[in-house]
Amino acid sequence: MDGFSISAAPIDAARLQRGLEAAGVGAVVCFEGRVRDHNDGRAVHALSYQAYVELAQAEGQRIVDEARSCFPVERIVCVHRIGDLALGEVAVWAGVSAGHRAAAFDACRYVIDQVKARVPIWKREHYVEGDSEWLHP
Amino acid sequence: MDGFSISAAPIDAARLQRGLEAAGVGAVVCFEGRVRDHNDGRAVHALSYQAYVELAQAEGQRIVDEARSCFPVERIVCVHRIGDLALGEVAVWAGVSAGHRAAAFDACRYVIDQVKARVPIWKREHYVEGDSEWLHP
Amino acid sequence: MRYRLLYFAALCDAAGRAEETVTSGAPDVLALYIELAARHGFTFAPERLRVAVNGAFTDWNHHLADNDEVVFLPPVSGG
Amino acid sequence: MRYRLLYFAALCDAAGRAEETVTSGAPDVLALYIELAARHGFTFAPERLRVAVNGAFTDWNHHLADNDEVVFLPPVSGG
Repeated sequence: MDGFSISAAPIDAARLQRGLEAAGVGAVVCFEGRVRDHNDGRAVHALSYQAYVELAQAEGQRIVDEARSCFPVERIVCVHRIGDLALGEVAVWAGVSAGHRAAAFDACRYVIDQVKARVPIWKREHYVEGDSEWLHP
Repeated sequence: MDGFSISAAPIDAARLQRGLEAAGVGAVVCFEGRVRDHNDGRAVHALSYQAYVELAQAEGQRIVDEARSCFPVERIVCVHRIGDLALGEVAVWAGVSAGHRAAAFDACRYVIDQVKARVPIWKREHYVEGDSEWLHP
Repeated sequence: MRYRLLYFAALCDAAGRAEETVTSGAPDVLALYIELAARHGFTFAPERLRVAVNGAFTDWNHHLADNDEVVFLPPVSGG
Repeated sequence: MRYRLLYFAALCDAAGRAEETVTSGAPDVLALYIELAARHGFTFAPERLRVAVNGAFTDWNHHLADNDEVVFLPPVSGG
Protein backbone atom coordinates (compact mmCIF):
# COMPACT_ATOMS: atom_id res chain seq x y z
CA MET A 1 0.00 0.00 0.00
CA ASP A 2 0.97 3.67 -0.15
CA GLY A 3 3.68 4.74 2.15
CA PHE A 4 6.85 6.53 3.07
CA SER A 5 9.51 4.93 5.20
CA ILE A 6 13.02 5.42 6.50
CA SER A 7 15.33 2.43 6.15
CA ALA A 8 18.64 1.66 7.83
CA ALA A 9 18.99 -1.41 5.58
CA PRO A 10 19.81 -1.35 1.85
CA ILE A 11 16.82 -0.53 -0.38
CA ASP A 12 15.43 -3.51 -2.28
CA ALA A 13 14.01 -1.78 -5.35
CA ALA A 14 12.62 -4.95 -6.91
CA ARG A 15 10.64 -5.75 -3.79
CA LEU A 16 9.35 -2.18 -3.51
CA GLN A 17 8.30 -2.20 -7.15
CA ARG A 18 6.25 -5.35 -6.61
CA GLY A 19 4.35 -3.34 -3.99
CA LEU A 20 3.06 -1.09 -6.78
CA GLU A 21 1.04 -3.87 -8.41
CA ALA A 22 -2.70 -3.29 -8.57
CA ALA A 23 -5.55 -3.95 -10.96
CA GLY A 24 -5.83 -1.20 -13.54
CA VAL A 25 -2.14 -0.30 -13.58
CA GLY A 26 -1.05 0.79 -17.05
CA ALA A 27 2.00 2.83 -16.11
CA VAL A 28 4.76 2.53 -13.53
CA VAL A 29 7.40 5.22 -12.96
CA CYS A 30 10.30 4.61 -10.60
CA PHE A 31 13.04 6.96 -9.44
CA GLU A 32 16.32 5.95 -7.84
CA GLY A 33 18.70 8.48 -6.30
CA ARG A 34 22.19 7.05 -5.98
CA VAL A 35 25.38 8.03 -4.23
CA ARG A 36 27.55 9.78 -6.82
CA ASP A 37 31.32 9.69 -6.98
CA HIS A 38 31.54 13.47 -7.31
CA ASN A 39 29.73 16.49 -5.96
CA ASP A 40 30.61 20.13 -6.52
CA GLY A 41 33.91 19.08 -8.06
CA ARG A 42 35.08 17.00 -5.09
CA ALA A 43 35.62 13.23 -5.22
CA VAL A 44 33.24 11.52 -2.80
CA HIS A 45 33.94 8.02 -1.50
CA ALA A 46 30.96 7.55 0.81
CA LEU A 47 27.92 9.29 2.31
CA SER A 48 26.03 9.09 5.51
CA TYR A 49 22.45 10.20 6.02
CA GLN A 50 20.96 11.21 9.34
CA ALA A 51 17.23 11.72 9.93
CA TYR A 52 15.03 13.14 12.63
CA VAL A 53 13.19 9.87 12.21
CA GLU A 54 9.80 10.58 13.80
CA LEU A 55 9.31 13.85 11.95
CA ALA A 56 10.85 12.55 8.71
CA GLN A 57 8.41 9.65 8.74
CA ALA A 58 5.44 11.95 9.38
CA GLU A 59 6.47 14.53 6.78
CA GLY A 60 7.30 11.89 4.17
CA GLN A 61 3.91 10.27 4.66
CA ARG A 62 2.25 13.69 4.36
CA ILE A 63 3.97 14.17 0.99
CA VAL A 64 2.78 10.77 -0.23
CA ASP A 65 -0.75 11.63 0.91
CA GLU A 66 -0.58 14.97 -0.90
CA ALA A 67 0.52 13.22 -4.11
CA ARG A 68 -2.36 10.79 -3.79
CA SER A 69 -4.86 13.63 -3.44
CA CYS A 70 -3.39 15.57 -6.40
CA PHE A 71 -2.92 12.81 -9.00
CA PRO A 72 -5.04 9.84 -10.15
CA VAL A 73 -2.66 7.06 -9.11
CA GLU A 74 -2.90 3.50 -7.85
CA ARG A 75 0.08 3.15 -5.48
CA ILE A 76 2.86 5.40 -4.18
CA VAL A 77 5.89 4.10 -2.31
CA CYS A 78 8.95 6.06 -1.19
CA VAL A 79 11.87 4.92 0.97
CA HIS A 80 14.86 6.94 2.13
CA ARG A 81 18.05 5.31 3.43
CA ILE A 82 19.84 6.46 6.56
CA GLY A 83 23.26 5.48 7.89
CA ASP A 84 26.45 4.87 5.92
CA LEU A 85 26.22 4.32 2.15
CA ALA A 86 28.87 3.29 -0.35
CA LEU A 87 29.23 4.68 -3.88
CA GLY A 88 26.41 3.56 -6.15
CA GLU A 89 24.02 2.59 -3.36
CA VAL A 90 20.43 3.79 -3.60
CA ALA A 91 19.82 6.67 -1.18
CA VAL A 92 16.17 7.26 -2.05
CA TRP A 93 13.64 5.34 -4.11
CA ALA A 94 10.18 6.47 -5.22
CA GLY A 95 7.73 4.45 -7.31
CA VAL A 96 4.23 5.24 -8.54
CA SER A 97 1.74 3.10 -10.44
CA ALA A 98 -1.26 4.58 -12.22
CA GLY A 99 -3.73 3.95 -14.99
CA HIS A 100 -1.93 6.40 -17.27
CA ARG A 101 1.61 7.66 -17.55
CA ALA A 102 1.10 11.39 -16.99
CA ALA A 103 -0.14 10.86 -13.44
CA ALA A 104 2.62 8.35 -12.71
CA PHE A 105 5.34 10.75 -13.86
CA ASP A 106 3.81 13.77 -12.13
CA ALA A 107 3.25 12.00 -8.81
CA CYS A 108 6.71 10.41 -8.77
CA ARG A 109 8.38 13.72 -9.44
CA TYR A 110 6.22 15.50 -6.88
CA VAL A 111 7.18 13.00 -4.21
CA ILE A 112 10.92 13.12 -4.80
CA ASP A 113 11.01 16.91 -5.20
CA GLN A 114 9.06 17.44 -1.97
CA VAL A 115 11.01 14.81 -0.04
CA LYS A 116 14.25 16.52 -0.95
CA ALA A 117 12.88 19.93 0.01
CA ARG A 118 10.99 19.14 3.19
CA VAL A 119 11.87 15.88 4.93
CA PRO A 120 14.36 16.32 7.81
CA ILE A 121 17.19 14.18 6.49
CA TRP A 122 20.78 15.37 6.18
CA LYS A 123 23.65 14.15 4.05
CA ARG A 124 27.27 14.07 5.14
CA GLU A 125 29.75 13.63 2.31
CA HIS A 126 33.01 11.84 2.99
CA TYR A 127 35.70 12.98 0.56
CA VAL A 128 38.56 11.02 -0.89
CA GLU A 129 40.96 13.44 0.86
CA GLY A 130 39.66 12.22 4.23
CA ASP A 131 37.55 15.15 5.40
CA SER A 132 33.76 15.24 5.46
CA GLU A 133 30.98 17.79 5.74
CA TRP A 134 27.26 18.10 6.27
CA LEU A 135 25.41 19.56 3.32
CA HIS A 136 23.06 22.38 4.23
CA PRO A 137 22.03 23.93 0.92
CA MET B 1 24.75 1.98 -24.43
CA ASP B 2 21.96 4.21 -25.66
CA GLY B 3 19.41 2.60 -27.81
CA PHE B 4 15.92 1.84 -28.96
CA SER B 5 14.86 -1.66 -29.91
CA ILE B 6 11.85 -3.73 -30.82
CA SER B 7 11.50 -7.04 -29.00
CA ALA B 8 9.39 -10.08 -29.78
CA ALA B 9 10.47 -11.60 -26.44
CA PRO B 10 9.29 -10.48 -22.99
CA ILE B 11 11.03 -7.36 -21.70
CA ASP B 12 13.55 -8.03 -18.93
CA ALA B 13 13.39 -4.71 -17.07
CA ALA B 14 16.06 -5.66 -14.53
CA ARG B 15 18.56 -6.44 -17.26
CA LEU B 16 17.72 -3.24 -19.14
CA GLN B 17 18.13 -1.20 -15.99
CA ARG B 18 21.62 -2.61 -15.46
CA GLY B 19 22.45 -1.19 -18.88
CA LEU B 20 21.93 2.31 -17.45
CA GLU B 21 24.91 2.02 -15.08
CA ALA B 22 27.68 4.54 -15.66
CA ALA B 23 30.12 6.57 -13.60
CA GLY B 24 28.52 9.80 -12.41
CA VAL B 25 24.96 8.48 -12.28
CA GLY B 26 23.03 10.11 -9.46
CA ALA B 27 19.50 9.56 -10.74
CA VAL B 28 17.71 6.79 -12.62
CA VAL B 29 14.12 7.11 -13.89
CA CYS B 30 12.35 4.12 -15.40
CA PHE B 31 8.95 3.90 -17.06
CA GLU B 32 6.97 0.71 -17.66
CA GLY B 33 3.84 0.66 -19.78
CA ARG B 34 1.75 -2.42 -19.04
CA VAL B 35 -1.21 -4.15 -20.62
CA ARG B 36 -4.29 -2.98 -18.72
CA ASP B 37 -7.38 -5.02 -18.05
CA HIS B 38 -9.67 -2.21 -19.24
CA ASN B 39 -9.63 0.42 -21.94
CA ASP B 40 -12.42 2.84 -22.81
CA GLY B 41 -14.77 0.91 -20.57
CA ARG B 42 -14.24 -2.45 -22.25
CA ALA B 43 -12.67 -5.48 -20.52
CA VAL B 44 -9.44 -6.42 -22.30
CA HIS B 45 -7.95 -9.89 -21.96
CA ALA B 46 -4.93 -9.59 -24.25
CA LEU B 47 -3.18 -7.28 -26.69
CA SER B 48 -1.09 -7.70 -29.76
CA TYR B 49 1.35 -5.16 -31.14
CA GLN B 50 2.47 -4.96 -34.75
CA ALA B 51 5.36 -2.79 -35.95
CA TYR B 52 6.78 -1.66 -39.24
CA VAL B 53 10.02 -2.89 -37.78
CA GLU B 54 12.65 -1.17 -39.93
CA LEU B 55 11.06 2.26 -39.67
CA ALA B 56 10.06 1.77 -36.01
CA GLN B 57 13.68 0.97 -35.18
CA ALA B 58 14.97 4.01 -37.06
CA GLU B 59 12.35 6.39 -35.63
CA GLY B 60 12.80 5.08 -32.07
CA GLN B 61 16.55 5.53 -32.31
CA ARG B 62 16.03 9.04 -33.65
CA ILE B 63 13.90 9.85 -30.59
CA VAL B 64 16.58 8.49 -28.24
CA ASP B 65 19.20 10.56 -30.07
CA GLU B 66 17.00 13.67 -29.78
CA ALA B 67 16.64 13.10 -26.03
CA ARG B 68 20.41 12.75 -25.68
CA SER B 69 20.96 16.03 -27.47
CA CYS B 70 18.30 17.85 -25.41
CA PHE B 71 19.07 16.66 -21.88
CA PRO B 72 22.31 16.10 -19.90
CA VAL B 73 21.96 12.35 -19.37
CA GLU B 74 24.27 9.36 -19.10
CA ARG B 75 22.30 6.51 -20.74
CA ILE B 76 18.93 6.13 -22.47
CA VAL B 77 17.34 2.77 -23.24
CA CYS B 78 13.89 2.09 -24.66
CA VAL B 79 12.37 -1.22 -25.77
CA HIS B 80 8.92 -1.83 -27.28
CA ARG B 81 7.34 -5.28 -27.37
CA ILE B 82 5.61 -6.71 -30.43
CA GLY B 83 3.48 -9.82 -30.80
CA ASP B 84 0.92 -11.18 -28.35
CA LEU B 85 0.92 -9.91 -24.75
CA ALA B 86 -1.03 -11.09 -21.73
CA LEU B 87 -2.53 -8.82 -19.09
CA GLY B 88 0.10 -7.19 -16.92
CA GLU B 89 2.97 -7.75 -19.36
CA VAL B 90 5.28 -4.83 -20.09
CA ALA B 91 4.53 -3.38 -23.53
CA VAL B 92 7.12 -0.61 -23.44
CA TRP B 93 10.02 0.20 -21.14
CA ALA B 94 12.14 3.35 -21.03
CA GLY B 95 14.98 4.07 -18.63
CA VAL B 96 17.32 7.03 -18.28
CA SER B 97 20.30 7.59 -16.02
CA ALA B 98 21.76 11.03 -15.38
CA GLY B 99 23.79 13.02 -12.94
CA HIS B 100 20.69 14.79 -11.66
CA ARG B 101 17.03 13.91 -11.47
CA ALA B 102 15.49 16.70 -13.55
CA ALA B 103 17.27 15.53 -16.71
CA ALA B 104 16.44 11.89 -15.99
CA PHE B 105 12.72 12.66 -15.58
CA ASP B 106 12.58 15.00 -18.58
CA ALA B 107 14.43 12.65 -20.92
CA CYS B 108 12.42 9.58 -19.88
CA ARG B 109 9.17 11.39 -20.41
CA TYR B 110 10.31 12.82 -23.73
CA VAL B 111 11.22 9.37 -25.00
CA ILE B 112 7.97 7.67 -24.02
CA ASP B 113 5.78 10.57 -25.20
CA GLN B 114 7.51 10.69 -28.58
CA VAL B 115 7.58 6.92 -29.01
CA LYS B 116 3.84 6.78 -28.48
CA ALA B 117 3.25 9.65 -30.91
CA ARG B 118 5.67 8.79 -33.70
CA VAL B 119 6.91 5.21 -33.82
CA PRO B 120 4.98 3.02 -36.30
CA ILE B 121 3.62 0.44 -33.85
CA TRP B 122 -0.04 -0.51 -33.60
CA LYS B 123 -2.03 -2.10 -30.81
CA ARG B 124 -4.85 -4.56 -31.29
CA GLU B 125 -7.05 -5.06 -28.24
CA HIS B 126 -8.70 -8.43 -27.70
CA TYR B 127 -11.85 -8.05 -25.64
CA VAL B 128 -13.34 -10.46 -23.15
CA GLU B 129 -16.42 -10.69 -25.41
CA GLY B 130 -14.25 -12.26 -28.14
CA ASP B 131 -13.93 -9.44 -30.64
CA SER B 132 -10.84 -7.35 -31.23
CA GLU B 133 -9.88 -4.10 -32.87
CA TRP B 134 -6.90 -2.08 -33.99
CA LEU B 135 -6.53 1.21 -32.15
CA HIS B 136 -5.97 4.20 -34.42
CA PRO B 137 -6.38 7.23 -32.21
CA MET C 1 5.70 1.01 -62.78
CA ARG C 2 5.81 -1.66 -60.09
CA TYR C 3 5.49 -0.72 -56.45
CA ARG C 4 5.90 -2.87 -53.40
CA LEU C 5 3.25 -2.17 -50.72
CA LEU C 6 3.31 -3.13 -47.04
CA TYR C 7 0.10 -2.91 -45.00
CA PHE C 8 -0.22 -2.64 -41.24
CA ALA C 9 -3.00 -2.79 -38.67
CA ALA C 10 -6.43 -1.73 -40.01
CA LEU C 11 -5.06 -1.28 -43.54
CA CYS C 12 -3.75 -4.84 -43.44
CA ASP C 13 -7.20 -6.07 -42.37
CA ALA C 14 -8.91 -4.05 -45.10
CA ALA C 15 -6.53 -5.16 -47.85
CA GLY C 16 -6.65 -8.75 -46.62
CA ARG C 17 -2.88 -9.00 -47.01
CA ALA C 18 0.31 -7.73 -45.39
CA GLU C 19 2.07 -6.95 -48.66
CA GLU C 20 1.60 -6.91 -52.38
CA THR C 21 3.29 -5.78 -55.56
CA VAL C 22 1.18 -3.60 -57.84
CA THR C 23 1.62 -2.24 -61.32
CA SER C 24 0.36 1.32 -61.46
CA GLY C 25 0.72 4.52 -63.39
CA ALA C 26 0.34 6.60 -60.24
CA PRO C 27 3.19 9.13 -60.33
CA ASP C 28 3.18 10.05 -56.62
CA VAL C 29 2.21 8.71 -53.24
CA LEU C 30 -1.16 10.45 -53.08
CA ALA C 31 -2.27 9.14 -56.48
CA LEU C 32 -1.20 5.64 -55.49
CA TYR C 33 -3.15 5.85 -52.20
CA ILE C 34 -6.30 6.99 -53.97
CA GLU C 35 -6.00 4.08 -56.41
CA LEU C 36 -5.41 1.50 -53.66
CA ALA C 37 -8.06 2.96 -51.34
CA ALA C 38 -10.63 2.41 -54.09
CA ARG C 39 -9.43 -1.13 -54.74
CA HIS C 40 -9.26 -2.23 -51.07
CA GLY C 41 -11.90 -0.03 -49.47
CA PHE C 42 -9.50 1.97 -47.29
CA THR C 43 -11.53 4.55 -45.36
CA PHE C 44 -8.74 6.66 -43.87
CA ALA C 45 -8.56 10.17 -45.29
CA PRO C 46 -4.98 10.84 -46.37
CA GLU C 47 -4.53 13.50 -43.66
CA ARG C 48 -4.94 10.80 -41.00
CA LEU C 49 -2.11 8.75 -42.46
CA ARG C 50 1.62 9.19 -42.74
CA VAL C 51 3.56 7.70 -45.61
CA ALA C 52 6.98 6.09 -45.93
CA VAL C 53 8.91 5.27 -49.09
CA ASN C 54 11.86 2.87 -48.95
CA GLY C 55 11.83 2.90 -45.14
CA ALA C 56 11.81 6.66 -44.55
CA PHE C 57 8.95 9.04 -43.79
CA THR C 58 8.09 11.30 -46.69
CA ASP C 59 5.19 13.41 -47.89
CA TRP C 60 2.20 12.86 -50.14
CA ASN C 61 3.67 14.52 -53.19
CA HIS C 62 6.74 12.29 -53.12
CA HIS C 63 7.43 11.27 -56.73
CA LEU C 64 7.63 7.49 -57.05
CA ALA C 65 10.21 5.42 -58.88
CA ASP C 66 10.02 1.88 -60.19
CA ASN C 67 10.31 -0.77 -57.45
CA ASP C 68 9.78 1.72 -54.58
CA GLU C 69 8.53 0.22 -51.32
CA VAL C 70 5.54 2.29 -50.20
CA VAL C 71 3.82 2.14 -46.81
CA PHE C 72 0.72 4.04 -45.71
CA LEU C 73 0.87 4.33 -41.91
CA PRO C 74 -2.38 4.45 -39.95
CA PRO C 75 -2.39 6.50 -36.72
CA VAL C 76 0.00 4.75 -34.34
CA SER C 77 -0.98 3.27 -30.99
CA GLY C 78 2.19 1.92 -29.41
CA GLY C 79 2.92 2.10 -25.70
CA MET D 1 11.47 25.29 32.70
CA ARG D 2 13.18 22.19 31.38
CA TYR D 3 13.41 21.57 27.66
CA ARG D 4 14.63 18.53 25.80
CA LEU D 5 16.79 19.37 22.77
CA LEU D 6 17.74 17.12 19.84
CA TYR D 7 20.53 18.18 17.49
CA PHE D 8 21.13 17.02 13.94
CA ALA D 9 23.85 17.37 11.32
CA ALA D 10 25.94 20.57 11.65
CA LEU D 11 24.10 21.59 14.82
CA CYS D 12 24.97 18.22 16.35
CA ASP D 13 28.62 18.76 15.46
CA ALA D 14 28.60 22.30 16.87
CA ALA D 15 26.86 21.30 20.12
CA GLY D 16 29.10 18.25 20.47
CA ARG D 17 26.07 16.18 21.41
CA ALA D 18 22.93 14.71 19.81
CA GLU D 19 20.64 15.69 22.69
CA GLU D 20 20.54 17.49 26.00
CA THR D 21 18.10 18.69 28.61
CA VAL D 22 18.40 22.38 29.53
CA THR D 23 16.84 24.57 32.17
CA SER D 24 15.93 27.90 30.68
CA GLY D 25 13.67 30.89 31.17
CA ALA D 26 13.24 31.30 27.40
CA PRO D 27 9.49 31.64 26.82
CA ASP D 28 9.47 30.80 23.12
CA VAL D 29 11.42 28.95 20.45
CA LEU D 30 13.29 31.99 19.17
CA ALA D 31 14.50 33.03 22.63
CA LEU D 32 15.64 29.48 23.31
CA TYR D 33 17.56 29.33 20.01
CA ILE D 34 19.34 32.59 20.73
CA GLU D 35 20.36 31.30 24.15
CA LEU D 36 21.63 27.97 22.80
CA ALA D 37 23.31 29.52 19.75
CA ALA D 38 25.40 31.65 22.13
CA ARG D 39 26.24 28.65 24.31
CA HIS D 40 27.18 26.26 21.49
CA GLY D 41 28.35 28.66 18.81
CA PHE D 42 25.58 27.93 16.32
CA THR D 43 26.09 30.12 13.28
CA PHE D 44 22.81 29.56 11.43
CA ALA D 45 20.58 32.62 11.30
CA PRO D 46 17.09 31.60 12.47
CA GLU D 47 15.63 32.19 9.00
CA ARG D 48 17.78 29.34 7.63
CA LEU D 49 16.35 26.89 10.18
CA ARG D 50 12.98 25.32 10.72
CA VAL D 51 11.83 24.34 14.17
CA ALA D 52 9.82 21.45 15.55
CA VAL D 53 8.25 21.10 19.00
CA ASN D 54 7.15 17.68 20.21
CA GLY D 55 7.63 16.14 16.78
CA ALA D 56 5.69 18.67 14.69
CA PHE D 57 6.86 21.66 12.67
CA THR D 58 5.96 24.96 14.27
CA ASP D 59 7.09 28.60 14.12
CA TRP D 60 9.59 30.72 15.97
CA ASN D 61 7.09 32.41 18.26
CA HIS D 62 5.74 29.06 19.49
CA HIS D 63 5.28 29.44 23.26
CA LEU D 64 7.12 26.69 25.11
CA ALA D 65 5.84 24.50 27.95
CA ASP D 66 7.79 22.55 30.57
CA ASN D 67 9.32 19.31 29.18
CA ASP D 68 8.77 20.27 25.54
CA GLU D 69 11.04 18.53 23.02
CA VAL D 70 12.53 21.20 20.77
CA VAL D 71 14.47 20.62 17.56
CA PHE D 72 16.15 23.22 15.37
CA LEU D 73 16.35 21.81 11.86
CA PRO D 74 19.23 22.86 9.61
CA PRO D 75 18.55 23.04 5.85
CA VAL D 76 17.82 19.50 4.71
CA SER D 77 19.86 17.58 2.15
CA GLY D 78 18.15 14.24 1.72
CA GLY D 79 17.93 12.45 -1.59
